[in-house]
Amino acid sequence: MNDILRVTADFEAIRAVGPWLRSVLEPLGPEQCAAMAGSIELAVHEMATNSIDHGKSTSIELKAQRTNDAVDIILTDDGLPFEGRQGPAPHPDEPQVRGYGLMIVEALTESIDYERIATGNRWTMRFALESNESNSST
Amino acid sequence: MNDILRVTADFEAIRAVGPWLRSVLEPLGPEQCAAMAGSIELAVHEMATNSIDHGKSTSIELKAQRTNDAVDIILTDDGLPFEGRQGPAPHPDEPQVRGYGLMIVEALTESIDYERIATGNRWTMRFALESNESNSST
Amino acid sequence: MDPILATYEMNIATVELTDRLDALEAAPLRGILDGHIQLGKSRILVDLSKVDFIDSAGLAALVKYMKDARSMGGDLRLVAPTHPDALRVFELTRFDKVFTMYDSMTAGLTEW
Amino acid sequence: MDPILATYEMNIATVELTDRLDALEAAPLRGILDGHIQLGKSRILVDLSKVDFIDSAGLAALVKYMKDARSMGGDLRLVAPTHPDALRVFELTRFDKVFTMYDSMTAGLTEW
Ligand SMILES: Nc1ncnc2c1ncn2[C@@H]1O[C@H](COP(=O)(O)OP(=O)(O)O)[C@@H](O)[C@H]1O
Ligand SMILES: Nc1ncnc2c1ncn2[C@@H]1O[C@H](COP(=O)(O)OP(=O)(O)O)[C@@H](O)[C@H]1O
Repeated sequence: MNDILRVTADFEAIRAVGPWLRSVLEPLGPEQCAAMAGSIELAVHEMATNSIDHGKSTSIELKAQRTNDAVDIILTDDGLPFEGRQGPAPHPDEPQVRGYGLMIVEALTESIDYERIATGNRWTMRFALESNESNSST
Repeated sequence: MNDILRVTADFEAIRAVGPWLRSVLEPLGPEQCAAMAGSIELAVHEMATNSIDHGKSTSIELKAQRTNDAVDIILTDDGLPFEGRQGPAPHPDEPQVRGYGLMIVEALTESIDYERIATGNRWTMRFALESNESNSST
Repeated sequence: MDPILATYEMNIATVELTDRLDALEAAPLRGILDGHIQLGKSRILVDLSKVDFIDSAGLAALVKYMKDARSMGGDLRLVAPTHPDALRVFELTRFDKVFTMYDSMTAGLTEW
Repeated sequence: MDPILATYEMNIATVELTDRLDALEAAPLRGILDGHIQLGKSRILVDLSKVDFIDSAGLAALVKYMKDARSMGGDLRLVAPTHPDALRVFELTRFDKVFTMYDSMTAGLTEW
């Protein structure tokens, strides 16, 4: 598992994330893939949406890496630097209209790492494997 | 019957046309009023809409005048001059999206007269009384 | 077929209007119809049975999206107005012959 | 009550979505919801049962018009997504507790 997806940064193009993820997760076996694909897609999709919306990026690259008990998805873009959350963080019991993207990503990832690089930004999202038994292949 | 309605030229304000017309037509008796009010409203409403849309008027005045066998509605506005229909006249069997206003007015009126005046435009629309029997009052 | 089921299986978008459909209400109606068309819904049933006045601006909005829907292989159809003042604009422009009109929402959804 | 009748008598606007509700589809959805709100329809039932993915932009559109509808004395309610990937965003943000959700369109229209 060492696949790369490179898409132009628009809402239409990032719809390729779901199908790409499912093909990338296939080696984990059907159960692991079914269990993880939906939440990974949502998290990666939210990050890609933020990269377009807030980072004004023009191109987004995704890379999948298998570690022992997790899958890392590394999103690299050519957007503006992330300078922390602007606007109020959501409080779960007070519905507000925006600002749920990062909260969703945090809830779905084991860890999330941000790095400003020369050409843009790099986000590393780690997703824990659901159970070790179904790791039928490498 | 010699009533005047003066409204600001916006789509909200011209909704007063219907109720005003019904009160103005009341002396003709309930049948005559019921028979005529709907079509007069549509015609006057189309002319008022054109005055707002195309004439860029700011104020519209309506006056009702009873003649022997007709009702005249005189619309006076402060808009741009009417320089004839711009755009294609509609052909009844070829649906197009705009351009039905004047066709509707012509179909509903016995005659329609246009005059450019110092302060704007004056349109005189004549509506035939539906039948003489129900002319119960003056 | 159950009318609610029909909207599902045939993917018919329904819009019910009340009161007036004039230049003022034509704007939000265009927003609604535009949204459905953009979402790929090319079968739209607009219920005019409770509308008591329609002008040429309201008619224009219906005609525009009827054309868009037909060009996508669908159609915009109507539940006919019951009020004569709302039907008049269709008769005068002969659009009563252009639109497919039904007597009720149920008829529209089941007979489409 | 007959569900079609319910939409009439209670003046409930219905919107049925399919496939995805993401940033791309949120725009036309906002057009539709905005149109209904402007037309004074403050009871809106959005059917998500056939939607298989919803993101925070889609959620945001639903929340905005839910607030508008409630401020007008109405509500925007949902037919719950059946697909787990569409339900997830509600669970993670706890909006599954904020929206009134029904199991089917018929249930929403008759039990509202
Ligand atoms: N990729 C990014 N680049 C720059 N700023 C970002 C990025 N992602 C998030 N942000 C900032 O963090 C805030 C919160 O993001 P998020 O939780 O996704 O909510 P929303 O996108 O609805 O505002 C954004 O409003 C923005 O200010
Ligand atoms: N009051 C007016 N002032 C100026 N131009 C007008 C006026 N009424 C009509 N017109 C012209 O006549 C054309 C046809 O009008 P109409 O039949 O009402 O259709 P529409 O308003 O849909 O274009 C308009 O497009 C406009 O060019």
